[in-house]
Amino acid sequence: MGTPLLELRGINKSFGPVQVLRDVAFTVQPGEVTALVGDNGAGKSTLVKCIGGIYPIDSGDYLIEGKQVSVHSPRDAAQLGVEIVYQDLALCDNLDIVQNMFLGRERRSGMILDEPTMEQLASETLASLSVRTVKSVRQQVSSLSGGQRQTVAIAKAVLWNSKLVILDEPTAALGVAQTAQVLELVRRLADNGLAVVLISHNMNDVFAVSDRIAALYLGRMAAQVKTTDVTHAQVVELITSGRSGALGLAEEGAAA
Amino acid sequence: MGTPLLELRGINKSFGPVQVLRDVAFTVQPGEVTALVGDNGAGKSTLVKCIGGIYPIDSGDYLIEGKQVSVHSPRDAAQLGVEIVYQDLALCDNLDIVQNMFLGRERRSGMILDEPTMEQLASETLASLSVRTVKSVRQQVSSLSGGQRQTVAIAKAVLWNSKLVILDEPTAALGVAQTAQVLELVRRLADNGLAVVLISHNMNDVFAVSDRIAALYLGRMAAQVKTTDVTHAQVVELITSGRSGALGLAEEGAAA
Amino acid sequence: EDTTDPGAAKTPKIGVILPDSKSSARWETADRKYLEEAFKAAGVQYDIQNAQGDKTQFQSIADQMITGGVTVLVIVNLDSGTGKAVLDKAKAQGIPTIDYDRLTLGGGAEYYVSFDNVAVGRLQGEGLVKCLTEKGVKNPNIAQLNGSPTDNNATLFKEGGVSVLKPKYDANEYKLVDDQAVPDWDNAQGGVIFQQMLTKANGKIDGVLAANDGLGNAAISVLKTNKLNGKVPVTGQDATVQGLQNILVGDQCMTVYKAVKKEATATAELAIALAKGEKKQVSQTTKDSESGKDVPSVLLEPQAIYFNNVKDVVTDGYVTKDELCTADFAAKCTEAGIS
Amino acid sequence: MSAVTKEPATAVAPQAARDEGILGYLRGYGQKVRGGDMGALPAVLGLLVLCVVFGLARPVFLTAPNFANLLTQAGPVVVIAMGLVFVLLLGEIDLSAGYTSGVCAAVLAIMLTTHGYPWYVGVAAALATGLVIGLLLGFLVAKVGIPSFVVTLAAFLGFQGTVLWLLDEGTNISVRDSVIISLENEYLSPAVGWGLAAVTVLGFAAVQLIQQRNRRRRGLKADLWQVVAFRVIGLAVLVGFAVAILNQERSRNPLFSLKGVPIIVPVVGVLLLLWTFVLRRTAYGRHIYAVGGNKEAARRAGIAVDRIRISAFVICSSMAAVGGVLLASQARSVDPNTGGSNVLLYAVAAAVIGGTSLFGGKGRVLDAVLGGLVITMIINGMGLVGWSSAYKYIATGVVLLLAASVDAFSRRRAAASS
Amino acid sequence: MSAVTKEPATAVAPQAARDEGILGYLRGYGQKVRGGDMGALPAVLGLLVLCVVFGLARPVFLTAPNFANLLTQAGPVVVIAMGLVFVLLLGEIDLSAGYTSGVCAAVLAIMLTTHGYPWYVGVAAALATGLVIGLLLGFLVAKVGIPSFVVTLAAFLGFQGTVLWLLDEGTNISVRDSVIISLENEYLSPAVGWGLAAVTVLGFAAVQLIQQRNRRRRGLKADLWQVVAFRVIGLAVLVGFAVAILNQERSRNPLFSLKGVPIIVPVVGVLLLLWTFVLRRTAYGRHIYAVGGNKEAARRAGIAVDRIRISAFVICSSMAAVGGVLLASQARSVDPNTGGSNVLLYAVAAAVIGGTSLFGGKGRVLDAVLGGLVITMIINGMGLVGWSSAYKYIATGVVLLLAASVDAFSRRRAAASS
Ligand SMILES: Nc1ncnc2c1ncn2[C@@H]1O[C@H](COP(=O)(O)OP(=O)(O)OP(=O)(O)O)[C@@H](O)[C@H]1O
Ligand SMILES: Nc1ncnc2c1ncn2[C@@H]1O[C@H](COP(=O)(O)OP(=O)(O)OP(=O)(O)O)[C@@H](O)[C@H]1O
Ligand SMILES: [Mg+2]
Ligand SMILES: [Mg+2]
Repeated sequence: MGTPLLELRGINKSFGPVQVLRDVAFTVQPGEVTALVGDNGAGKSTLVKCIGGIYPIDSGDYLIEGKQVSVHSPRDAAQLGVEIVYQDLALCDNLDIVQNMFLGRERRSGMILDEPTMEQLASETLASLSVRTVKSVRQQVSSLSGGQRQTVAIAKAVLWNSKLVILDEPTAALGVAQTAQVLELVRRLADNGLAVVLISHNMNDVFAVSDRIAALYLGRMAAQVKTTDVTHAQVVELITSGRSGALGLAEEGAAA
Repeated sequence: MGTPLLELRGINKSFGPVQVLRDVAFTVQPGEVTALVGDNGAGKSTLVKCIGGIYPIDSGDYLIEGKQVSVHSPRDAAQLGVEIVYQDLALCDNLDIVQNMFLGRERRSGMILDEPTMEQLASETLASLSVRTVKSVRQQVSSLSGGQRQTVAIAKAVLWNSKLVILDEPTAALGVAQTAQVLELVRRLADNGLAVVLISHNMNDVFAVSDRIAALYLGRMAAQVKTTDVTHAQVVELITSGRSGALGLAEEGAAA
Repeated sequence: EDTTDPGAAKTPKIGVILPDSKSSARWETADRKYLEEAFKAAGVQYDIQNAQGDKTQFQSIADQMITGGVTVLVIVNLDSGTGKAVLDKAKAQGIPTIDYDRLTLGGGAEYYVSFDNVAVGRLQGEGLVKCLTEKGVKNPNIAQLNGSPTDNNATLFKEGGVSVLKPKYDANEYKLVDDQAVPDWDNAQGGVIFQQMLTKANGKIDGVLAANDGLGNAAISVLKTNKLNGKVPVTGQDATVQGLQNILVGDQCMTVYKAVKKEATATAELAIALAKGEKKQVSQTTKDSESGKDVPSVLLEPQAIYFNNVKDVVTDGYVTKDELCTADFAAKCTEAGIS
Repeated sequence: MSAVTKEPATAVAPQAARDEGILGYLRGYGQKVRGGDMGALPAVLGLLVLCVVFGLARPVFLTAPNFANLLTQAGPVVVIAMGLVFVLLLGEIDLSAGYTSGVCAAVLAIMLTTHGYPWYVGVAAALATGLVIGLLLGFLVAKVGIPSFVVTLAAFLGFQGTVLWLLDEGTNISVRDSVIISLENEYLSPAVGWGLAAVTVLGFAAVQLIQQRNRRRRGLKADLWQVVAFRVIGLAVLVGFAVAILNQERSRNPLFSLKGVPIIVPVVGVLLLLWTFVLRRTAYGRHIYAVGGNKEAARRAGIAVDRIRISAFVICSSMAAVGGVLLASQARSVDPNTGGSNVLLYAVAAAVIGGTSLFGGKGRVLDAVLGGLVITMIINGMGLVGWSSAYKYIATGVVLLLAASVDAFSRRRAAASS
Repeated sequence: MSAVTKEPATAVAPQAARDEGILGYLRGYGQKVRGGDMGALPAVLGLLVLCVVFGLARPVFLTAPNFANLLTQAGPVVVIAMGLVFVLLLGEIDLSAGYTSGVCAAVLAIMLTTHGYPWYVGVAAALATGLVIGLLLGFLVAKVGIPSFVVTLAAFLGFQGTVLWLLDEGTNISVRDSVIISLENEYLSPAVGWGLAAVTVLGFAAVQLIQQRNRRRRGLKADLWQVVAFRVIGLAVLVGFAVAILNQERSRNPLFSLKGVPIIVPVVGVLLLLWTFVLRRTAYGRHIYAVGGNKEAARRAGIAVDRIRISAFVICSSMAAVGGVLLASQARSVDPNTGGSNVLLYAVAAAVIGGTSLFGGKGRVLDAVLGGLVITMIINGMGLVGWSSAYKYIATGVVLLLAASVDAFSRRRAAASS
């Protein structure tokens, strides 16, 4: 499929004495939804934070569109066109919905913030995500429900022209209708040519929207396969034991 | 089925100008799992926080085992045998897993904390919840993954002899195996005679373990029915529009 | 409210601003008392305030006194700048002023009433020399424990003291081993500083020029721990009960007594006269180094107090016998002839 | 712009204007206040209570001359507090702000008096000193990572020494430059005062109208015209009343007239406008709040957190420099105690009483002004009561506590209903 | 106990002892330090650096007499800082702790000198005063809801006045009671010093052994015996070395002997043990950390948050009272400056340099001791360098900054790897 948009090779990451990622390889193609799955504590969020520049990588290669890059901060990642919704949603509780959604990319006219434009755009985006219970986009995010917060974070990430959108368990707190909207949105982003990474524990969702599945097991990449090549049960096996038949880590690798 | 363990009548709750709960009635029977469902922002978590004494109720009756009680703080709720896992998991990031799990109910021998006992119990409980990636129960919870945090919160709540256990979206961040364990645990708690309230957006889970379903719609209780009396589709309709055929809010009520 | 009406400001009312309550106990315990007594006796209205060492407060108090219709303003400035600002404001409003205890350079007050601060320092220096001579110490090592580095008076005290000791240092009769200022006149810090002086000099300090009784007591406290108290003369100032007691038991060499009552009474007399629109003649003048003018002055002489004239302070009523001669000191009091 | 917003909005914007009419607006405001969102109300209430108490105790407190005193006395504290708001908004503290103003005042005095430069050179030097100090503090906090409490405590000691050193171990330097002196000691002519009042009110009205028009154009909910009119008229009454009082004759010397708005008032007014504009209408201000609310979230949003932190210290120290100039003007001299004693505590207290949180993310520049007035009023009022030092200290503490508890009660109410 | 724990554990406990042997342990420690979890290391490093610097500048700094000075000088700051740790652990501050110690010292002096009561009555009165003050502050913070910064700032002013009032507007009261004086001015006889050292080391060894045995019994991972032995021997060497130095003759007066461990050392030692025990081994201590880490989580866990907050202020003020007794003992006199000036700042700095966070949830009582020694060492060393005040202030600031940056660098490392 040509050069991948994002390619990671041999990524290692430790926290003090604890090695969380070992020699992880990961590729993401533009126009595709790549599902990243793995058990709790497998290292998915850590991998995403390494991609986003939140954590420095101990060693390994980070390539965007085939070019080696070094990402030291979220600013670097954003400049490379990487947009991420983190699992531990980072919202400023003291700001309102509009202010959070445009944080770091405020619309301006001259020096002055263009509040009306931002307010209007925020309303429209939220409405398109099936959020109906938010009373006002001028509400502080501290007063939002779990699902509403998650929606704000998602809306924030998709408002921008980016090349790669990574969503870490975006639908965890969402209702039925909202989940459907987000999955549809994910598909639409990929169809528009963006690369999308979706982390989820919900196999139905994964199989519904993804083109490829990457499975992490205890900090190692067990396998990265086409969704159409595997079954539900195989993926669950990969997640829980790191291998499934021919797929997955070698015996001794899994034991390490 | 005799006196309900928990009965709420006519509960109202506003935040400043925003009325979040309107005239809500809710009953929970011992030995049953009651699923509380509703759209994002419907007021589920707010209702749970009112039960737990986090928020004061504006008006309404709160009965435990048929007796009117007044709950002003989480201490009051705990003394009545109500144990809650909140959606916005409240863990002390500066404490380790054991310390968090026993917070407020430390084991002591004499005046001195009985650390070995607590450490042992914590390890056993976590193991029974299929958590395999936690390196040490002496790890600070700030270093845990999303799912690991959630498991700690659940383990904390079920460690105690309580009469009513309320779990607000407990499986949102959990992996496949862990979710199965928690659902099994929920069922087992109910079978042991406890009353359990489970909040979830996942209809499969709801139908798998619950005896009754209560649906909130825009802060009103749309319906509380036996799980066996309704279908998947009906519940989704209740959630999204507040009514489904004969069930649910009257037309004008839904419009209010 | 009529006080704000320019025409009605006829009833004499005297405003006094004291500087603080921490550099010395005298302001609140002595000056306020004596001034009040004098004003009451003369039947004039008065308003005595303390700026608590805060310049902003000093100025707000002045503003308010001017606003509140005082007819004479008496100030003890915190520094010449603020003092001058206040005197200028008062003058613009036609209010005569008196510099009390501290001269405001360039301020142009009507009178200046004070003890000579350099003379205070000189008495301390002379006292130290006297005590060292009496003890027969040859080539003594001297430590100087000065007052707050931000207090101009401390500079004057030091100037006076050094004027006596400098020739001895130069002649190698005495040796200056340490010289440090104590921030905020803080006795606790003074104690630590002296402890370090003593350590640094390896215990070889034979005389301490301490700027006031509080600092003197701090030094004595350290000497006591090293069982050197009584052997090393220490100076002081203010004739506090504590200082006098230290003198009685022989731990302190001397203190400087400023008869605050005289100063207060003299000031009150001048102020009352000014309030009545009279201008009294005084004999002395002080040269204002900034404006070059001679300010009419009443300059009082401070008195050095040693063991044998402690009784003068009691006789003066500055401290009472009850305060001074508690059980521990009764015998010494008798010895010193205090009855 | 993005894949999503290109789609036509499928639902109406969530916020529907439900409360119609002026009554609905008032009801909404009442609910907001009862819900604890009181804005400037506690500080204003505090001011009123203090006026009544001190006014009863000492009628002279409520006279025109004392009102003018109050405003000039508040100047330095308010200005230093304004700068502190920026640092507090980040959840940091600057313990050295007081002595920073002292250092800058000393620089000013040395330039003016010792070297005889014109006032603008002196002020420029003072501001430059403040800027460098801010850069240094910010660098140590943001880049080296030492907690701001420790950095600024060290600076507190260091600058105390620096002032002493600049002033040659304790001399004091007179400031005689008429421009500098005028800042805290001169008054606008009555006509200029009225002109300024008019400009203020008209400017405010214009800004309000433009904002509301912009919102209406976009189809966003705008305020009722009655409400806008009420705000404008309210401001007009307040400003007009103040100017009228200040334009009364205050001199007790028949040969000499003393009236008008103190020059410090427009100076503080301009600073208030400037910083309020920066905090509320620019991206930079937004980022300050974001960093204070959740540093990690701000970082993830691509905000250069370190730069924001450094800049806040620079603003704080520069405002302290301005405060230092005012202190020099007020005292007409600079000495080693300038900026010391309680200057810092009063400034922090001003910001906090106004409603700025010490934990970051919440606060306005206006808080510093209102809180500074509260603090100054306490000091001013205490100066009128002829108590001894001991009682005055105690009473000041108690009054401060009472003023703060107005705020605390409002916030408790807020906490109870959320 | 519950439905879950009744089930037999289906998996092994997660923490498997993977690093075997003494080498593994050392490797683990190295990784921990490199990972930024340095414990007391920064403060200890800071102490060593200061020793070297001052020792080179003034050799007398490293002599036995100065070591004894250092310990007695550190007493009050360390004790007040210990109390502050409790308040800081909650993320609160007590600006009034310094003057609280002043008020309590004044009460002590009045009881002893003015009224002639025996020392224990005086101490009891001082402690009772501290307790009441703590209750008052805690009540205002926890129940009324005024931010602790404002409450204790008001108290700072109020208590300043109270000291003045108690001391009749500024007189000094001498303290002559020999028991009180002995606290900061007398020494244990050499034999008693050695006895105490032995008890300390043996006690420590016993506690360590019992703990490890308890863990082994439960099948939990325990430390290697080599490590335990190393700790015990390390302590023994340290304590023995200190006692040996302090038992040297220090007198400059040939007629009279001056040697032994200062009495303040065992006093501080007992307080350190007591509060460390409370914080680390009791449920109450656990709750302090919990409230400081996440107040809401603590509340939800059923902890009586208000009571915890009040109690922390009570402990802080009571320790300030003890500090006040020590201040009175040190100066043999109480005056209106007692507890004022920089006492509070030094105490807070001591806690913070030791590693206690100002944002709550992190800190130990030992921090106060180590940090207090750092601060005192700076002041002590500065006292030996005969600079003018200006340079001393500046140098103190710079040294404080350097001491703090040892800590900052270690923490930056921690942040970078997590
Ligand atoms: N700062 C940290 N310090 C130490 N260990 C950490 C830290 N952050 C994460 N870990 C550990 O790294 C492992 C991977 O965590 P991560 O959050 O990446 O898991 P995850 O795959 O996202 O899990 P989940 O599905 O539960 O979100 C976990 O075992 C966690 O305890
Ligand atoms: N403190 C508050 N102030 C104002 N509004 C609030 C506050 N807390 C919650 N709300 C509002 O109340 C409504 C219900 O919130 P709640 O958290 O109970 O929803 P929920 O049913 O739990 O939703 P979710 O499924 O997303 O968790 C939301 O619209 C929310 O914005
Ligand atoms: Mg994760
Ligand atoms: Mg919820």
